[in-house]
Amino acid sequence: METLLFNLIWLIPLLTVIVCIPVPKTNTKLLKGIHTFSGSLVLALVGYLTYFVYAQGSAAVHESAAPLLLRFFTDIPWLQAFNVHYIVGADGLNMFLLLLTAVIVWAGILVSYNIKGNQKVFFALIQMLATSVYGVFMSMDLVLFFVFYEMEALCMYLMIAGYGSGNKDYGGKKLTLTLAFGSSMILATLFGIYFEGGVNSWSIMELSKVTLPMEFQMWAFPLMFMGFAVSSSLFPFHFWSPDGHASAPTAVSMLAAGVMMKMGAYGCLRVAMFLMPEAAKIWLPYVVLLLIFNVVLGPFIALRHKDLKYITAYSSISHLGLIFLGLAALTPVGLRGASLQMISHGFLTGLFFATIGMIYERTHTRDITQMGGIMRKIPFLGVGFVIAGFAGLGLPGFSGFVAESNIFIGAFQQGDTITRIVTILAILSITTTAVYILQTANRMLHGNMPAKYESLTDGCFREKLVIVVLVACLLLIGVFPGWISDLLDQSIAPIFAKISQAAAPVVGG
Amino acid sequence: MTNDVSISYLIFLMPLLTFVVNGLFLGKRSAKGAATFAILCNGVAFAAALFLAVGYFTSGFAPQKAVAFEMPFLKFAEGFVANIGLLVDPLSIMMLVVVTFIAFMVNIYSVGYMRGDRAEGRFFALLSLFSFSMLGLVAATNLFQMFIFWELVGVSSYLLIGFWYHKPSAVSASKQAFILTRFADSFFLLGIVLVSYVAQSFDFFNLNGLTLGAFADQTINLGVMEVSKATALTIGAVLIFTGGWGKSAMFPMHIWLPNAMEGPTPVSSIIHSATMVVAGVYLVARLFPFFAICGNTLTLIMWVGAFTMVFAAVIACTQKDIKRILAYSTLSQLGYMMFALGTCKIGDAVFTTGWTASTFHIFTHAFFKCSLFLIAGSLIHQVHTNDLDAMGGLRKKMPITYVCALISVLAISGIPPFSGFFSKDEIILSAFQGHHYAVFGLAVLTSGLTTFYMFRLFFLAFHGKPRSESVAAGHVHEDFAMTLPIAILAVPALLSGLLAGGLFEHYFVPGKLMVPQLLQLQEAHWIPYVAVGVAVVSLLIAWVLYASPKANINRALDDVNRSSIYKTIYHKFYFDEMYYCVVRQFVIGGIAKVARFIQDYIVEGIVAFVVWFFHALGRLVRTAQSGHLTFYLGTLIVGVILWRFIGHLPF
Amino acid sequence: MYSISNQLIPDLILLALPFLILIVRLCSKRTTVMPWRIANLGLIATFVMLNMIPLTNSEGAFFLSNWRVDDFGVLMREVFVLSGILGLWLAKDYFDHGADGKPALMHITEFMATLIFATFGGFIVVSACDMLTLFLGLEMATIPMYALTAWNKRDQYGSEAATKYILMGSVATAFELFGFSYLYGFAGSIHFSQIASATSAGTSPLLWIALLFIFCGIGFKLTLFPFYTWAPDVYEGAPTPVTAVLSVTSKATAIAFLVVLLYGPLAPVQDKIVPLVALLACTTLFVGNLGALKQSRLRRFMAYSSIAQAGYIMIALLGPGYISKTAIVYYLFVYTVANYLAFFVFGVIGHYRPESFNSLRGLSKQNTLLAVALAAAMFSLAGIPPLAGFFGKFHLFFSGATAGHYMVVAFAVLNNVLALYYYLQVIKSAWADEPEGELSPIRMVKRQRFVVIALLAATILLGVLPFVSNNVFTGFTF
Amino acid sequence: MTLMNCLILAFLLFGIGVWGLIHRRHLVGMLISMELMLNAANINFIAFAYFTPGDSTSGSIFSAFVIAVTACEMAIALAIIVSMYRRHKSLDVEQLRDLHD
Repeated sequence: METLLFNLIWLIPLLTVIVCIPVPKTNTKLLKGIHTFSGSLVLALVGYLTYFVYAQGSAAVHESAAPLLLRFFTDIPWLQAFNVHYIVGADGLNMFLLLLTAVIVWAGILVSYNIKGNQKVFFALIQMLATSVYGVFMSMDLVLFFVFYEMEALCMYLMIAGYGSGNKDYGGKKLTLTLAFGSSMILATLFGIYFEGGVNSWSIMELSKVTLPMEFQMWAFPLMFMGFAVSSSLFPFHFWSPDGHASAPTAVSMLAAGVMMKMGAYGCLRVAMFLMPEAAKIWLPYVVLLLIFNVVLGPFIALRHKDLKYITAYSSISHLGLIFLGLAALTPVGLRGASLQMISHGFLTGLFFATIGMIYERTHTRDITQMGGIMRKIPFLGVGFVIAGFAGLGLPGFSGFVAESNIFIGAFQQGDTITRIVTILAILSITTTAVYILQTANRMLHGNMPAKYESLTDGCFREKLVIVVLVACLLLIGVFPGWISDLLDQSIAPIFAKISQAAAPVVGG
Repeated sequence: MTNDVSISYLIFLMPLLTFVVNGLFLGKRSAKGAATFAILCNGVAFAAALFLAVGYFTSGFAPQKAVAFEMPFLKFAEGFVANIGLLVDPLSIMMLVVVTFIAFMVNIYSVGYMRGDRAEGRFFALLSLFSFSMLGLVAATNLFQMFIFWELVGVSSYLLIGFWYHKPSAVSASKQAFILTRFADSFFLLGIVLVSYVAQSFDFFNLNGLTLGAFADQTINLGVMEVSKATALTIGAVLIFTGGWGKSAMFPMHIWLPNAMEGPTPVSSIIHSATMVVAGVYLVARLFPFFAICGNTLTLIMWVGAFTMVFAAVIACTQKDIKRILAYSTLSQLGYMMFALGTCKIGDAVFTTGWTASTFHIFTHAFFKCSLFLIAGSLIHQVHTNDLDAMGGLRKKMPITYVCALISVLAISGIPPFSGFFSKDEIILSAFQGHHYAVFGLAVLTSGLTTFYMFRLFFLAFHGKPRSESVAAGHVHEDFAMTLPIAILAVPALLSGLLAGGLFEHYFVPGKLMVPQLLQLQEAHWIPYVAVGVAVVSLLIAWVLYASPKANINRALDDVNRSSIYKTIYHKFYFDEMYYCVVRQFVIGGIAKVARFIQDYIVEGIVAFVVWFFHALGRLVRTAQSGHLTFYLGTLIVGVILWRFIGHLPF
Repeated sequence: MYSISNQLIPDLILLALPFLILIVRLCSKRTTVMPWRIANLGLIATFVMLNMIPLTNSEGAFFLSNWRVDDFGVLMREVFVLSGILGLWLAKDYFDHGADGKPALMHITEFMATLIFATFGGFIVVSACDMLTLFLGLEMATIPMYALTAWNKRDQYGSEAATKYILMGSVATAFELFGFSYLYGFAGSIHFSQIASATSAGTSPLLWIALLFIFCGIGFKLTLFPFYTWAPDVYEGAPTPVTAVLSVTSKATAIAFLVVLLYGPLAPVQDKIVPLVALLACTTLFVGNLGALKQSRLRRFMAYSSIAQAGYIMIALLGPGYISKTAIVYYLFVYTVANYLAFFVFGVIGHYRPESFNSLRGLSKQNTLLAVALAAAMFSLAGIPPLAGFFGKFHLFFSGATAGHYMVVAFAVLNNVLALYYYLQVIKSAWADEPEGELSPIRMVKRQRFVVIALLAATILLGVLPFVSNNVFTGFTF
Repeated sequence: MTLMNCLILAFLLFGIGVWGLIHRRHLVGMLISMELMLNAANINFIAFAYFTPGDSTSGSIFSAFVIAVTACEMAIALAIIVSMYRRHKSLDVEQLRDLHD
């Protein structure tokens, strides 16, 4: 029963699109109703399944999915010409990422009520994007995974090009093409994994049981890791994200930064590091070197920007850098921190972009120097933004702190010199994060208010609901991290086991 | 612990409840309801804390340490867990009582002070958030919990300093306070990570029970160098102290505290004088045995404290803003507490006089400094300015306030039998016993300076003729809600030293020390006389300059026709400007600019180049497509020849 | 087998069809309607009959020893017929009214007959068992195309394009024939089976020279680098439906020609040809992608796009026969669908405006269906999942990677980014750009709407529905 | 007369055809050059059929077919060229430059 429901997660959005086809595009009320209902339905579904995973514990684990501890395991042959199967399942990590996605999609639908243009197509595209992200976090077959992974490029460009603002074609193209560049690197290595693995299967579980040849790993791992890292905006492939976010409509920014960017990091962990642990041990210290830009310089760049979305984009870049720091630590605590950061940053950046979108709808500018003192007029949205800011700078009580402390402690356990230095720098750069976040909040919300904003109105119920739910998620993880980290530990254990069993690598293989 | 700990939950829950209820529901609807609810809850919390304290000290269990309750927050490995709990020992109990009491008083006071403010409900909510965070901090059983609440007090401080967010000065002050303490906290966090990595524990019990010997032969890679784990612990200790350095606003990270006076006065009184800023001192006191084993960390702490003490006192002598004077005085007193902890080490041995003295001073200082701030708030509320220029002659208008102010001023000056005398005397004694004669001298000197600037403030505010029209016109009166807590606070300001001294001498010891303890200490019965003598002389000088019939008030308040030294001091040694310069030029104009340059020109440049490159190739292809049929036919021939030679066909 | 098996029925229908419609044209009074209906009926009947032939997974059935009907042949026939039907439907509008600023086409019956002849040329190629049949098939497929290109006699671009096409095409034929003659000299026979035994017995420079010339000749038809130069000009100059047919049927014929040769008589030396194939594939797709980067006219753009697609198809030839053939057939289906979808959208637009990028502006606001269809077609051509194009490319790359050519596959995959760039340019025009001034209205007739929706559905579903690919390809091992 | 002589002849013929194709600017001239190339192939076929043992008839048949197909091709080519001449009033290939990038 639960397995069936689980498979519905990605089907419901698609069905929604089909249901909406006969609805005339002028009847926006009905369209919004259907999509909101569908979003809420999936949210409820994922919420229930997450509870199910939590409540059932390891009882629900499907044995044939070993070594991963998957629930709701489904395996149906799909494209038999190349042994592609429809394999889905979820362990704790997947489940939380799905929950994150469900929340962000739901919020994304709610914040897009006033989008200009053809709403029918826009909501359909959101649902398709949702399908793609759900699919990525569910699928355990590499081809299925890739299909869902690459699907997002299509929806993303159409939404940015059709509904964005500013230099939307440039931003959209930059985003789509850079992501496509990343996924082509992945696709190129996927074939290699299949044929070098020699088990005639694309299943992650099956492939993880073999050790891929070292010569192959040595070139395939960096290619694949960087391919995934592109969508998580690891330096030097981060350049798409500021321009992309800036020109995207609110919901797309939320989905892009909130969930899509996690797909890359998730892929790095689940595919690249899990299947090629030997090469991971050799290459990851060099990846850490790249993080100096993400984690240390990223906040400084945010400091020099005046556009809210640019600031948030660079903030995302630095936060995602921390995910990679956690991954590169190759310790259980670090991996857990990275997973936590994926989830936490999803909610936090969703909140960020949601409030920015709402504020932009009112002020029609994202330039913080043009604003000031609007906290007085829009206290609810302002508080939402400030909370997002605090969560972003790692304030205890919010999820960001839990994740960051895990990452720092985990990364410090890695004795490698480069990792140590970068960890120390990363810890020290929490100050810079505070600087730009406070500067932004102060410029925008505090101080003197220009007269033109006298008529601003605070958020309506729909907007307040979005903010409240996102804040609640941030708080829930931040205050009670115990239960979520237990589930994550359980999910990470097989991955870490594979990594720690990897033979001591010999450079040059 | 025989005491029933269930009541101790109340101490934390009450402020949290206030925050949630006021922040979400009550605050916007009814300011009065919010205030009443806040006072009620804080009163309950205080009662619970008092109950806990009485139970603890009468149970015969004191001064042992115990963990009242503890729950796991995050598990990092087996036995390496970050807990949230309540540590019970004399120090934390004392802090709990002080914090809840001051919070209770300040909440009452705020009813008067914030009356009519647009966002009264929000104020009470945030105030309770602060109380909650501060209580969590002092109750911490481990470094991780301490850091959590350390950050939370930081953010509540930020929110309260910037409470009037439409005032640009308040906004920038709040930002400065947060960022500067955050800067220090980043080192604190690094220290926690480093120390917990080496010691595999966050717990205060474990950290305080460490000995360096066990770590001497292992090494750890710190990136730039390979050091032994023992050295790493020392580095970690200094890093952890850096957190306290910033939070307690020690030189040179002191500038945020005077600027933080932009916030509402009740906030200054609870956060920036009585409780939060002593968190740094509390941290060092809490980890004293750990600091004691870590090389010369304590000496560093002593010098940082001593310098701040003198430095702030000197500046305080010239200021005209009463809240700033009190802020510098707070800095100076924090310096006392800090250096007292640092004096406790002679060679490799330690003694505990300074530790007791320091915690004692936290206790007494909380009352009289809080009282002084509340009084200052009262004055500001009546006179509508912080400036001494517009005060004077308030003695007659505000008699109760005047008396309470006198008590507090005498207390801070260290005149017996007021509370400050006892604790300060001990601190000076500790410096003497630790053979730190230079610091001892500075401490005595500063004691004189303290008396001088406090009485300068006192005389200029209350004595003489009214210098503003509103005072002269008699619009000034005492508000009951504001005067009540002042009056209540005057009692412990007067008596706490006398009454609690025994308690401190009996129970307050830093716990089990892992270094040899010095028990034979030289006695110096003459020290109180010297200190009091210096204080009295300073008092007289202040009287002559500011209150005697011959005093030239205009000259005293003149800050223009002054020597350059006076001006330098008056402008706080230009530290604000230096900070501004560093941040503007170096951070924003330097590093950030370079980072943005890398992004905008190098990264984007490469991207643009790649795009240009492919477009150029595309242009090449399109140029070949010229429309010449002859050329097209030529490509057939070229193709044959081309693939003949590079087609890898085997002939 | 000297009996006419029922597998020949589709071939016979198609062969008879052009003659039939021409006769009807001469006899019937309703000079255009009847032939049109008969042609449609005939093509659909052929398609249905083809679908009824069971895939046997064997050598195939022989007729008179040099007419072979095997699985690959059947499926390729389906591609040809599909392309023919769609081409006819697309062309119909161009006979009803002028488009793209050109006058309307005339003589639809002859047009249809010519088109069906070209389609039959494809049939011959996939049925060939000797070089002569192969050659005749290729010529049969090409010569009608020359005529079709010049169909619009009143358009000077058309005649220029046709001149270029026929001159270069004939030269290519000469190259190819020259190669055939050497191959004949090498093997001493024109029969594939005997050539195969000759190549497996040993090689000589004669064989390689023959191969070089054959590859150059067919490289022209398949628009491989550097023989592609005619394509942009001809595609642009030809009437739009002819461009569509050119980019599908003629390309499919050429690739079928290569498949028949490479996995038939030349199979023993395939591993020695692989480097050349890889080079041809990589250079072609790269150059095609580069050329398409900045275009403003849609047909020229589609020309470069189809050049690049040819390069991608070549990747499949690196792999072993059964995977390669599957991949090529499947990709051609997918490519046909997506390509025609794009051309149908252009056709609708071209009725009222010039066929250029600028005419697409504001399409997403004006007609959602067309905008979505265009986006789907472009993304499918670019190979973005879940559209069919991705699965097609996946087949191709899988075939290449089976033989271990990871680097070639990686190069092709990375080139997808370039491809995506220019396909996005089209989508950008339709979705992001604001129209200049008043938009002329867009109207679709019922047929166009039906075709667009059907092709759109096919583009989306062809890849993901497992029964499509599984039914077609289960046990399709040749 | 040996096989080699025939092959060299055919190759030369082919070369001349190519040279003519590149060199001539007149369309009819180019068609004639092309015809030379096709006939070079024919010579090859005939020569191989004559000199090599085995299937000697198929070469001859092939060349017969080639001649027939070429005739068709030429017919269409000439038709197209005529049609083009009506539009352009010229048979100079240099004039054929309306279609280009």
